Amino acid sequence: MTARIGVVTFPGSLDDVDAARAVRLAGGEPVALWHRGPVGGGVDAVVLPGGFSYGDYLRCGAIARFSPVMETIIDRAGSGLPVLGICNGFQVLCESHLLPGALTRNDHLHFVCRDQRLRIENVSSAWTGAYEQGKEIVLPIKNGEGRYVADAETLARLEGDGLVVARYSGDNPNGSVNDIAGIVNEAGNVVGLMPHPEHAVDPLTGPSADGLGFFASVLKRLAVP
Amino acid sequence: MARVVVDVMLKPEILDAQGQAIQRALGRLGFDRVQSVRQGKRFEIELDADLDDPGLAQVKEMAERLLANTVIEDFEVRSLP
Amino acid sequence: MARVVVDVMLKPEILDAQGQAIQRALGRLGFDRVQSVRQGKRFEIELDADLDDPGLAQVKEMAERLLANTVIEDFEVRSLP
Amino acid sequence: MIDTVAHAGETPDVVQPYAGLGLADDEYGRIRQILGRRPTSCELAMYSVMWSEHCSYKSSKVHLRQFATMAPASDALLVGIGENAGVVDIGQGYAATFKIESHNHPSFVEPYQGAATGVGGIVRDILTMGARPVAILDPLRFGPADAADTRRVLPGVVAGIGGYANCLGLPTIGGEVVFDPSYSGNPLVNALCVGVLRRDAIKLARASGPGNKVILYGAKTGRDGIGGVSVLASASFDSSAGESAKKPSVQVGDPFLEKVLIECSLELFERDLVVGIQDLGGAGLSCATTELASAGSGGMRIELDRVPLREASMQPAEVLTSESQERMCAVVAPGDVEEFLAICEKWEVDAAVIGEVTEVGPQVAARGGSLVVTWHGELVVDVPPRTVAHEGPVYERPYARPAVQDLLQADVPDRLSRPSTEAELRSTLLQLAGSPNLCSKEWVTAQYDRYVRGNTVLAQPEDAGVIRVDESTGLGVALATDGNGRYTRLDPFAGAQLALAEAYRNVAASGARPLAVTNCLNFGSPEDPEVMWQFAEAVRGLAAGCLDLGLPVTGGNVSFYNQTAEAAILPTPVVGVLGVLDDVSRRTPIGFREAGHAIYLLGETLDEFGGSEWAHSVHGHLGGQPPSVDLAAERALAGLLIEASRGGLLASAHDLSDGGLAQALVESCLRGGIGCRITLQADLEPFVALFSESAARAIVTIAADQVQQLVDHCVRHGVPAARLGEVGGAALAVVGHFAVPLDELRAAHEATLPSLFAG
Ligand SMILES: Nc1ncnc2c1ncn2[C@@H]1O[C@H](COP(=O)(O)OP(=O)(O)O)[C@@H](O)[C@H]1O
Ligand SMILES: [Mg+2]
Repeated sequence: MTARIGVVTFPGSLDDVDAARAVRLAGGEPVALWHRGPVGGGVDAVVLPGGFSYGDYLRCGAIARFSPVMETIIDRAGSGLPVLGICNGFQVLCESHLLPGALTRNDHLHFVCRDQRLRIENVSSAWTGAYEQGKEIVLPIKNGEGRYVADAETLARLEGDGLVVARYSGDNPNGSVNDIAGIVNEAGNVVGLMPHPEHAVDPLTGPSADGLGFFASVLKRLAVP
Repeated sequence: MARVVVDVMLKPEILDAQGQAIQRALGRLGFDRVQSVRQGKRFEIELDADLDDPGLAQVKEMAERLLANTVIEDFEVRSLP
Repeated sequence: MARVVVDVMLKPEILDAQGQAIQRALGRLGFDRVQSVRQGKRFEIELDADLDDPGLAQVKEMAERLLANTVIEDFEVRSLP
Repeated sequence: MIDTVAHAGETPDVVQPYAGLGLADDEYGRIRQILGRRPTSCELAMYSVMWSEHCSYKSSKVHLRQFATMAPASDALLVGIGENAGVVDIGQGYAATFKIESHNHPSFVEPYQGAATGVGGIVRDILTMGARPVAILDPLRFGPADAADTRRVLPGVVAGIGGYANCLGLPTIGGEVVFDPSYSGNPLVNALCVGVLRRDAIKLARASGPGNKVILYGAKTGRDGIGGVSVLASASFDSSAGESAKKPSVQVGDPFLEKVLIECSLELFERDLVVGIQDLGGAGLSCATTELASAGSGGMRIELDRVPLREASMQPAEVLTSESQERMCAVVAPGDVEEFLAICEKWEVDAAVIGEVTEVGPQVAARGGSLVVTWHGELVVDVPPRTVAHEGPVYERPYARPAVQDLLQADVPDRLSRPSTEAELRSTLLQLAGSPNLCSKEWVTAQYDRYVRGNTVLAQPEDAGVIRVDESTGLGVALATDGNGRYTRLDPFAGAQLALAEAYRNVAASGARPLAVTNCLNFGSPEDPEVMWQFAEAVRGLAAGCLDLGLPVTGGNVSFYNQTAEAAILPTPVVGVLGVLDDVSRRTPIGFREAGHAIYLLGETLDEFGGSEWAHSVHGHLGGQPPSVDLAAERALAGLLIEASRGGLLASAHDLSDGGLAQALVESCLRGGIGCRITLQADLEPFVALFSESAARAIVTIAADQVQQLVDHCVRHGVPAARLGEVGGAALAVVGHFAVPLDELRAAHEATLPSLFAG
């Protein structure tokens, strides 16, 4: 049976169609989740997609974090539900305190959309198991507030416990501390990622097909009984 | 050394989409006695100058020229103790 | 009706890229006695409540939960006359 | 006190501030004649905004008619000029709608919001046709790149376009950034939006069916963009509005609301709850109500006090003319109102029933229908809507060929000193590659999302942007915009055709079959006969060119008064061409791909430097004739490029335009990350071979074993072809002349804008 991956749509979500397509191309079944509803029982994992939820007013992800759908997601993430937050989704995860730290204004103060090289640094998370350790990939990045920050203690813990899942390689596009592009929680099920794997699923429309691995990873993980 | 604050707010007649979104979010969180929210900017500036009149006038000029977009924003300069 | 202001500023240890850019721009404009600039947010809130202590406590809660991200920001609540 | 219709009837001699609202004496006289009394202040506000140049096209109408009268026969055209945007059939049951619009002056006043709301406005036009908007292009013009005001305007405009389009989830897939002193104080901010729909799902701006409800949904109405009408509010009969004398003419956008509005509207369309629909743009409700009514059954009643307001103190004339953004007006059958409102509630979009469609008898219909508007029960407007929307003044403005035109054309570029040594040629190539007009626009375009929705097949810096429409079949559309103000200054007729030809060529170079045209005509004051001549000539040229190329003009926009004091901008018709690809996987990119591929130059190169980038950026010269126009050659070249792309023959194709062959080679090398070795045609002066801007040319690359096929194609299409050399190496090498390592080239090409605008 194919796994059912929920893709949340908040008002202002933009990359939900892309995330659903990526799930489908990887062999999963995407399930649309509306921000006002709860997450039904039949969903095996959840993607919080990119975009400008609630216009990114106040702070990116700050208002979305309080939508009803997040209550169940926060709850079920605690008992192991795999959750991937991409870009705005990553911001929502930090605002929800499912992941530590915060995403702040890019150091150069501009929105930046470009193809970015990354290194996969943790292959034991629910969303990166299909990659090889140290694998270099190219994904689009597109954000205005993608600079990851955290206090020294949190950073030391992230680095010490190997919780950085991906790091920018080459130019750092936003001033992110330690070149951090993505992190995972201690349990390994909640991943936040600034770059966009869902935009790299077909060389016709993206810079590569390198992003499929994130979706393949969770399907592989879910297939294990 | 002087410390000055410049508060910049959208002019009252200009749409504050952000303030409205925050007001709605506060309502959803149960803060239902909020009548209106407006969001602006606050600049804290440290100056190597005394806050005599010329000093304050300089800050006004900064606000006028750079910190505020006077086409759509008003500003206020205050000195901090 | 009560009017309250919430000021939200980045914690001192967090890089304020906007503040720094503004400081540089002020320097280019010839305002060379500016030592530092920090940019934050200012919220003006109108409440259908008296500003007795419970009222202010409610605003504190709004700031804590929504208006500020206390991982990176500090806030201050003040009532306006 | 409110100026009611009855009051207007009783007080015929009240002095009205029509001149301050931009109405001429005879225009005001006509309004009185139409109404048989003086207009109320609300009516005066409506007529004045609707009869403005911007809304009524009063100076351009007589010329624009040629787009209709000279339209080529086209099977593809589903909706032509006159609706919010034209619609063309792109096959497989799909239609595409696209249009370009200007937001020039607002972007000068407030660059961020001006540009942002420009995007918002054109997107609503596309949405109104029933389509999902799918991409944006942004042709921009600024004053000199190093001018102080350009540093203010450009970053704001770019951030505004990105801020709005990115937040809507629309990829920006092309555009232009051009600098010229004539745009100082008059930047041009044009925006094109393209949308896709099923061909049987087109919506029209029509209020038909008496009894149907009129629903306003989206943002609340505030005092945005009513600068002009404030004259009225402060005039005697609206004295209660005294405190609101200071009103912004700047509109502020809320892209988040527009995104929600798009999704909400698409769901309303999907459920078939909309009889007719109109977006609110310039002239706000005045425009939406009168256009809907006059295109429908002719009658409408509006209770204006039901409009949700941002500021309670707004006066009726302000409500009627407010240009608050992110609003739509729908006509809905009474039985569907409840479901309509429920969907708005789902998307958290405010909606209010503000009136209904009414029955009018044949007599009333003959005088232009009936629109009545009440304000808290008092009648403030009673007009024939057609007279407001469509029977405004039409001017045959005088025009005259400028006295200097002959001198300008006589000042040929032949006298300019040309590079001839190897070192001079090399440094000219580098200088042009790094010049503000030809340098990489990455600093701008990196601020735009190009990936969102996952259907972007080609985007800047490609010749055309290509968007996939159907994932299963690969059907897609291609778009390019072009416009060269210098060419148009030298010869407006030819300049407009060259703009058309270049956009057409760009679309064909991507492999798409050109189908239709939109245009944005940016000019100075129509009251200046010399500007009017430029305009008339450009329209004549564009109409004739479209007829020749078989492309219908489906819509567009005119922006006049782009001038400071006596100095008008370079006449700048910006032309957008839409094309179709049956299978986007066959698209042709501009970048060189593989070492060993043969490079061919298609088309004929003449000694043509009038209005060229070389004359402009090296010598600051503008004179002579623009490159010659040969539309037959353009057609042949396009036919070849399209056929070769379908056959999977081409590895790359890049059209030649500003900067000539040299610049095309630079771009193809850098895009592909691989060099080339070429040999110049022996019968041409090297400078001419490298930098001439002759039209109807392209460079293509092809695998070595397919060269014969290409040559056969060229013969069949009658396109001159010359082998230039091959792809390979890490330098752009012109054999026997010079070589430039790619690193050096890249540095020259990419450093310009960051050094001017970053930080
Ligand atoms: N403002 C802009 N927005 C998006 N794309 C742009 C912009 N300016 C230039 N471009 C892109 O950069 C590339 C080069 O522009 P230009 O030299 O004007 O193209 P061409 O000469 O082929 O018409 C094109 O892909 C164009 O779409
Ligand atoms: Mg081109």
